[in-house]
Amino acid sequence: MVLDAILILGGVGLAFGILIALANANLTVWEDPRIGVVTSILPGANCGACGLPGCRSFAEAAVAGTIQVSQCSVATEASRDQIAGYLGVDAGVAVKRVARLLCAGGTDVAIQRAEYRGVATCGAAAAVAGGGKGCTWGCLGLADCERSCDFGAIHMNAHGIPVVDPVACTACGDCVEACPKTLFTILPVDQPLLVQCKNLMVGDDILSQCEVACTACGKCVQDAEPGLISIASGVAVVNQELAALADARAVARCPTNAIVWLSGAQFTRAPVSEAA
Amino acid sequence: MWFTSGFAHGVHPPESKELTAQLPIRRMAYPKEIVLPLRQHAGKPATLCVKVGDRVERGDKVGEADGYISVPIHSSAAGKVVDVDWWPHPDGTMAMAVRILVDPYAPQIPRPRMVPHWEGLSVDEVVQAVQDAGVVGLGGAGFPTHVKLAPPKDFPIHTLIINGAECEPYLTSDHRTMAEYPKRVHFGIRVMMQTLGVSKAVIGVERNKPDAIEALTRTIPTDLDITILPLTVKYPQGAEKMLIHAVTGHEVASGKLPVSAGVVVQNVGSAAAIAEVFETGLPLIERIVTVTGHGLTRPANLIVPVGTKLRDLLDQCGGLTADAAQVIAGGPMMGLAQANLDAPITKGTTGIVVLARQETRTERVYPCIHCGRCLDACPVFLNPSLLGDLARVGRYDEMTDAHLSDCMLCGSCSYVCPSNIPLSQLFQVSKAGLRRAQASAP
Amino acid sequence: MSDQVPATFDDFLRGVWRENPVVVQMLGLCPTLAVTNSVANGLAMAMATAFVLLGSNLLVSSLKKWIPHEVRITSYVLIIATFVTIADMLLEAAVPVVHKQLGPFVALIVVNCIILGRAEAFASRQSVKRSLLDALGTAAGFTLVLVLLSAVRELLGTGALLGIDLLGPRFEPWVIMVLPPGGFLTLGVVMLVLGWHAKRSTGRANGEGAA
Amino acid sequence: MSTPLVVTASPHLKDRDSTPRIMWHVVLSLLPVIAVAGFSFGISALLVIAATTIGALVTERGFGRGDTLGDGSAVITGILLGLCLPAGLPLWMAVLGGIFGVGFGKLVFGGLGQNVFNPALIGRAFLQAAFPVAITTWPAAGQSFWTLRGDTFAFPFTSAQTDALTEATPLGLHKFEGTLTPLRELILGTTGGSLGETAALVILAGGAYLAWRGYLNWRIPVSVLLSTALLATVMHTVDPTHPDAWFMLFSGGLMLGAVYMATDMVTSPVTNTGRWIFGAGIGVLVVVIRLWGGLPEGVMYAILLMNALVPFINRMTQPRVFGTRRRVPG
Amino acid sequence: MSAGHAHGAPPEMEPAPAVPSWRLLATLGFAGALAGGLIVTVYSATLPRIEAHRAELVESAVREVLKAPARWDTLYLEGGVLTKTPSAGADRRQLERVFLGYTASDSVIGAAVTAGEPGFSDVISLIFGLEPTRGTLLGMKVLAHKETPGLGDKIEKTPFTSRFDGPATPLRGVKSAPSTPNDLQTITGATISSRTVVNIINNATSRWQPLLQAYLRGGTP
Amino acid sequence: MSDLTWILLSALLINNFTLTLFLGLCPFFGVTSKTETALRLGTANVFVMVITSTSVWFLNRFILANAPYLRIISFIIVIASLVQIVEMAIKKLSPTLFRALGIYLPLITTNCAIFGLAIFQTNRGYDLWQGLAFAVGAGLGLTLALALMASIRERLDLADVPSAAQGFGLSLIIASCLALAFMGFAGLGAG
Ligand SMILES: Cc1cc2nc3c(=O)[nH]c(=O)nc-3n(C[C@H](O)[C@H](O)[C@H](O)COP(=O)(O)O)c2cc1C
Ligand SMILES: Cc1cc2nc3c(=O)[nH]c(=O)nc-3n(C[C@H](O)[C@H](O)[C@H](O)COP(=O)(O)O)c2cc1C
Ligand SMILES: Cc1cc2nc3c(=O)[nH]c(=O)nc-3n(C[C@H](O)[C@H](O)[C@H](O)COP(=O)(O)O)c2cc1C
Ligand SMILES: Cc1cc2nc3c(=O)[nH]c(=O)nc-3n(C[C@H](O)[C@H](O)[C@H](O)CO)c2cc1C
Ligand code: SF4
Ligand code: SF4
Ligand code: SF4
Ligand code: SF4
Ligand code: FES
Repeated sequence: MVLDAILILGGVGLAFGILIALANANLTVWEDPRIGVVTSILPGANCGACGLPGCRSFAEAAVAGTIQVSQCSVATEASRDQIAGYLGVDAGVAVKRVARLLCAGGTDVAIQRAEYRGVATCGAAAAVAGGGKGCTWGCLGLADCERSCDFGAIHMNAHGIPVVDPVACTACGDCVEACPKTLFTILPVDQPLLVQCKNLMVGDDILSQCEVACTACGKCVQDAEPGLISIASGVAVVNQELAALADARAVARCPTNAIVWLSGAQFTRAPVSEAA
Repeated sequence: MWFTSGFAHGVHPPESKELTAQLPIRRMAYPKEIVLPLRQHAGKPATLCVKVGDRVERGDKVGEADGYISVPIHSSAAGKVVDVDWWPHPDGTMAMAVRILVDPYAPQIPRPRMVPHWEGLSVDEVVQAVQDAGVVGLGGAGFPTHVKLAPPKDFPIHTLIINGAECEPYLTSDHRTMAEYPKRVHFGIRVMMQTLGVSKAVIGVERNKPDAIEALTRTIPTDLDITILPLTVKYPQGAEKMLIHAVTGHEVASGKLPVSAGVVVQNVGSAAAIAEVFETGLPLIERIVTVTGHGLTRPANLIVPVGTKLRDLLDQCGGLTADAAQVIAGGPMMGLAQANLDAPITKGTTGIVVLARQETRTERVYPCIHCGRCLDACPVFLNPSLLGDLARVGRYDEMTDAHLSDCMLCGSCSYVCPSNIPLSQLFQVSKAGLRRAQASAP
Repeated sequence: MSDQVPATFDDFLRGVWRENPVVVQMLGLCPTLAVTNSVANGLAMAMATAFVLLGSNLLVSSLKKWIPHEVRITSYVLIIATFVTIADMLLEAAVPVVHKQLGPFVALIVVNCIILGRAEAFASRQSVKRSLLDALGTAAGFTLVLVLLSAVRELLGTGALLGIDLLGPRFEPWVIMVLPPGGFLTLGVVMLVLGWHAKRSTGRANGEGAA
Repeated sequence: MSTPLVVTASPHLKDRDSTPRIMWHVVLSLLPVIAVAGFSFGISALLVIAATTIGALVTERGFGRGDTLGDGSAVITGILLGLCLPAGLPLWMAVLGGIFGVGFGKLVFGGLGQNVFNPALIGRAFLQAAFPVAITTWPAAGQSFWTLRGDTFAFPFTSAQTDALTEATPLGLHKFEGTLTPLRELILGTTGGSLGETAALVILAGGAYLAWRGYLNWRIPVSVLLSTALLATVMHTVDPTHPDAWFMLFSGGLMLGAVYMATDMVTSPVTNTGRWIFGAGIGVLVVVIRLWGGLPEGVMYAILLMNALVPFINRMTQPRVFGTRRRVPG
Repeated sequence: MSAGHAHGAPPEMEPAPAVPSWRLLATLGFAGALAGGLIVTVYSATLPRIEAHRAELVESAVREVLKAPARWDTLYLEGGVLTKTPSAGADRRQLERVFLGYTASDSVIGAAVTAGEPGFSDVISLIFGLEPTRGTLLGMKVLAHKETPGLGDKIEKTPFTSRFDGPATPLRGVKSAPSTPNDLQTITGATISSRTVVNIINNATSRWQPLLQAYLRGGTP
Repeated sequence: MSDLTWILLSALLINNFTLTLFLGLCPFFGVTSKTETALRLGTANVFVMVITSTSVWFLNRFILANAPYLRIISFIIVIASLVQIVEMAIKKLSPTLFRALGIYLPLITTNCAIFGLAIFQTNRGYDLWQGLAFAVGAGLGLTLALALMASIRERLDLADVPSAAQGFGLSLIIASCLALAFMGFAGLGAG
């Protein structure tokens, strides 16, 4: 009987071995060799848990960069790292940059003209009479940015203004995309001089809408290094190329605190007096 | 008959036109100040051509057309330019506007004829004159009328369709225009037909305006082939594609302009405006506005100088009642709610509707129960239920596949949705989101 | 990650809970649901699987140096199939009734992704000792789920556990629990509870109350 | 004007119908059906309906998102579930059915509007699979109002102890004994069966009212009933031992199912073409299960199976967009 | 892979030096032989017990449905005839068979017949004892079924099984107590399953009874 | 009902491989996020099942008749090798077909529905035609289950599912509901 078994197994094995070898010789098609390598590191469970039909497809997707290696729940962490390392998908991080908000008009300082009803997103409100906010350039406070941030770096504060946690923020730019008022800008975290306003009206008219608006009075322009700050169509703008020249003097005489000298996160209060 | 004069789907909101349907058009008194946004039409905004301190007469240009798809802006009153700055626009944003302090003692007599006589002008000269007169579509979108009078040569036009449907509830300005100035409408049609070189014109009027139909029929010029077509009373009968379907029985292909179907659609107000421009020699500086609603003390149909602030206009109509809740520029189905009554009337403002609190939408939104009412309401046969679900999770690509681009934001779906889902608002936002996504894509 | 890494208790624990083959990795669902209509079946299945798992992990990790890369999967499959055949015969010889109840599912251990998965992901790279611990842990995790599910299903579905009547003669059994929908349902409820628990703990971690 | 202006997106008007209004109208139209059930099966019937409704409401309140009782949908689920159970069912089972239907048939999917399967029927399918005997023990109609039929007050988790007067349903009689109940009895509802089986005319009237108000889509019941009648007639002609269309239409839960359950808009297609297909599918499955299946009645399974196909049907029957020749891909 | 490679390229990343194919074949051959050897060893070890179990199963079933016969013959169906000794070339396992039981005094008790048909959930297979001349039943035992626990599985329990001692074929499934010798009371709540049992027996009887009678007469039917 | 029809219908509806026999659950839960994919996987499955059924029948008939103890090991070798050869052949002959179906083949090899088919077919002693009917029924049944699951999951992608239920938990509940609904087919063609 042992002979039987060995004969049958050997026979069946040999027959199909030869068939496969033949098929291999005659039917193979060239493909990216990295796919084979990645497949070999993958667990080979072909379980489909990644949502793709089998490890090979996963490898193809990983090589093509259409799936994250971490999507394979079966592979050990080490082999995931190994694949990532092999494919070089884990690039290093450059200078730390964070998202900064160009508006400080929370509900405490900026008025709401009308009651907005409808889809509770900034994008929707922006299309309906500017969401009823007095200043139509300002933050609507309906948190599209907070929802768009995959890293949980944005939280709305008590006055309906999004506060970015500079540690958690990865400068991915999702909030820049998400904000219908394009109030976010990505800046180096160590660049402390910021005009927190985008309204284009010149003069004190805007102050009836928002107490911390930039009135384009030009005091900061005079107090800063020449060329660092300019008034462009109704609002003070910091020239980022000269950011190295910035110092806290520029914010001292701003009548509305529209320009600020940051340390860490925005809207943490008191930085102005400290800097002065 | 019914087969050719209507369209499938659509909704029946309460008409509420009885408030103003029988009130003759009156001229309103000049306000103290007018505000003229440089952006009052589709296309490029006009460029400023006055400065603070200038004195302007009625009909003087304050802004020049910037290119072909643009029109000039003219002052609707004599007075002094006091400011040029950002000012609230009825579309909810801020826009550059010229503020003119109206001269209280000026006779408001215009300069002598600023638009040439029509007789003897070549087609090109007519088109140029219409542009110089600042005429834009008065049906709401404010598309420069002269562009539509000069369609590309490769699109032969066979019919001019005049949109007298006025399917929006409450509004009666087109109705009153047709009933009171039928001859002017016919004159406008004559100009347009001649310019377009078409031999056939159809005026589509909803059946709920028998006096307008009667007046137009009574005054029909014998030398022109003009048909007056009564239409089913249904919203949005006045939408271009629905109207074309009602008149010609054809569907304008998805993504195509009406010219592709050989027709041009103009609003009756636009026809009357062209007539008026050539009759009086004055550019477009005033328009007929229905000021109405259950939140308003004295509804009226008024001739209003363009640039009149809403506040002044409403004051002339006795002001708001205690339960007024919403002020809408345009009709209640597609108009824009106003947050700031300092915004001015523009050339495209067909009416001001003040809704009382009990008429406004409730806030509670329920989940979509897939009742399919929106599918039965959508005049372009979309699946708003699916689109709404996709919009909620931001799957714009799939919305494109589901023909979001064909949605004309008519709001029929939102109107019927029992779950109170703001569908058309979601679509408006999605369209914007999609545009942004496409812009940022390589 | 090789022989230098000493075997630790964590090799065992990982499979029991953190990387539980069923509720975390979602592998080997078919046997899990098919045989858990009674504790006896669940246990027998778990034992058979454990046997194959241990055997194949042992063999794979001790032979890993000799197996060329190109034919490793084929070899693993051969090894696994052998152990499955053995388990099948042993079960039939020892407890024919249970063997009959389990039907084809003993043979189906061959294609249970857990086993090939462990062989490939762990045993083919680690020391024999660690592989055994890993196999034990994975088997324990699998057994834990099978016993839990089958206990719930048998108790509610028949009022008994391991055939011993626990809930008394007046108890009305929930027949659904021993039927197919009951299998999906029970595991579904387990996953809902786990999901709810996970949500609650992350909620707490974020300093928010459970909503 | 004292309060600030309201700004909303257009359209600023909204027709009067709202989801709660639709739901409560359905509840209203069910009241006569409940009354007939009470008339036929007495106090037990009302207790069962109350129990399922309480089960449904408690679950909706306990696990739903916020205050959702007001929308009325859970009440409908409770009542309809009660209406497809036998009168003598122990109340604890009825409560369990309500809990299961709303919990696993609705809330896990996200609550109102999101569920794929009809919650009331999921509740019933659960009960039928869990307690197949209890749920097919049909008390006879027409005893005095106060008679308890069966073991209504059985202690939770215990089985029925009392031997009530039972009666096979017309479908059971046909399937297992080969006898046909006369149409008159079927229509008058003097037969055994679930609470809602015995009120065909009242159900039709309620459906007609809702269809007239636009709260249910008439295409679905028409399509279900037509396809059932058609197929039954064909089968009856081929083999006269199969019952005729009238028997098929008026026996079992077909009326309740066609009028109130297949029409649940959440779990039926959104397109009109889809609704015709959906209804026809139900009709065919009902006849197939009744004639060849192991169970005498198939309405519940037919509806649940077609529920599962709804996403598919919706995809295949997207409307043709104005100005195009092709359908929107779902 | 060693720790040194944890983040770099693992060894087999460079086009691996081809393993000679004889090694592949050798490995597989060795694995196969090992597998075959192991399996056969265990097979030989367990075979007696397994065979014993199976035999016992058949034996006890036949014993039960034939009311403890003293001995029985296995009859094979070959070429439409029942025979005790199939032709030499035939594979016995491929042939259908019945068991004919005798008393101690060598008179025929009846035949044990196996049969199966789809029930409520899946095929129900059973064995029953048939007295071939009169066509009465001796007993019935369910061999395999997938019917619902608590409902359909009553077909394998008393009192249902005990009802098959004595009734005459063809059976008639009835819901109430039997009134004729052909009546067999079905199980309330499992009508389908119990009817299937009745049908299986009726169909099998009409097929096997003539064959058995022919065999007993010693000729062809 | 004729034998072959019943075998086919039984494997398709009454004893649906996935919903009542719990076979092929990995793809049922893993590869059902898109209806399109699910349908293709199902089609590939029908194909592999037919191949499996035929080859297993030959194997049983001619090679394993005297060595039943080698069934498991031979089945797995034969199925795995055949699928691999078919995969290569498709890849070579029709890259489009490979894109559509071929990539699912490796996943199918280790799917217990295929192996279960082989074992069931052997245990029940099906002949060649019965085996084919069984394979087609089982394959279509799997396709049906996959397609239903996928279309439902696609719809629920747009639903506001409670976070605790998202993912696997919800899929299991859907499977439970589907299995409940499929109980309606129980007893079809019996009694
Ligand atoms: C030749 C010609 C070109 C046109 N081009 C445009 C165009 O590019 N964009 C546009 O919105 N409307 C264009 N229109 C105008 C449209 O037909 C339509 O009247 C306008 O969009 C306003 O329609 P509404 O009020 O229904 O939105 C054009 C019209 C003509 C006759
Ligand atoms: C939903 C909808 C409803 C409309 N209803 C009317 C209407 O009632 N009357 C009208 O003149 N234009 C209406 N319009 C605008 C027309 O589509 C079209 O732009 C206009 O008739 C063109 O004429 P104009 O350029 O002279 O304004 C509507 C547009 C939409 C999208
Ligand atoms: C979950 C469930 C399981 C069932 N299982 C069986 C079964 O195993 N056998 C059977 O004959 N009927 C079964 N049935 C069918 C019903 O009980 C059927 O109505 C019954 O066979 C009718 O018998 P009766 O007329 O004696 O009540 C089942 C029904 C359900 C809902
Ligand atoms: C016409 C109509 C029929 C309904 N039928 C049912 C039903 O059969 N079962 C049910 O649970 N809910 C029913 N509902 C209520 C509601 O739609 C249901 O609870 C939803 O499925 C919950 O998401 C119905 C509602 C309406 C308007
Ligand atoms: S910053 Fe922009 S996106 Fe964020 S809340 Fe304000 S308006 Fe919305
Ligand atoms: S004025 Fe400036 S700070 Fe204030 S709300 Fe507007 S943009 Fe923001
Ligand atoms: S708003 Fe768009 S989707 Fe809604 S009904 Fe109008 S056209 Fe259709
Ligand atoms: S009308 Fe509203 S509730 Fe009905 S299907 Fe459309 S979106 Fe959903
Ligand atoms: S365990 Fe059955 S398919 Fe994976």
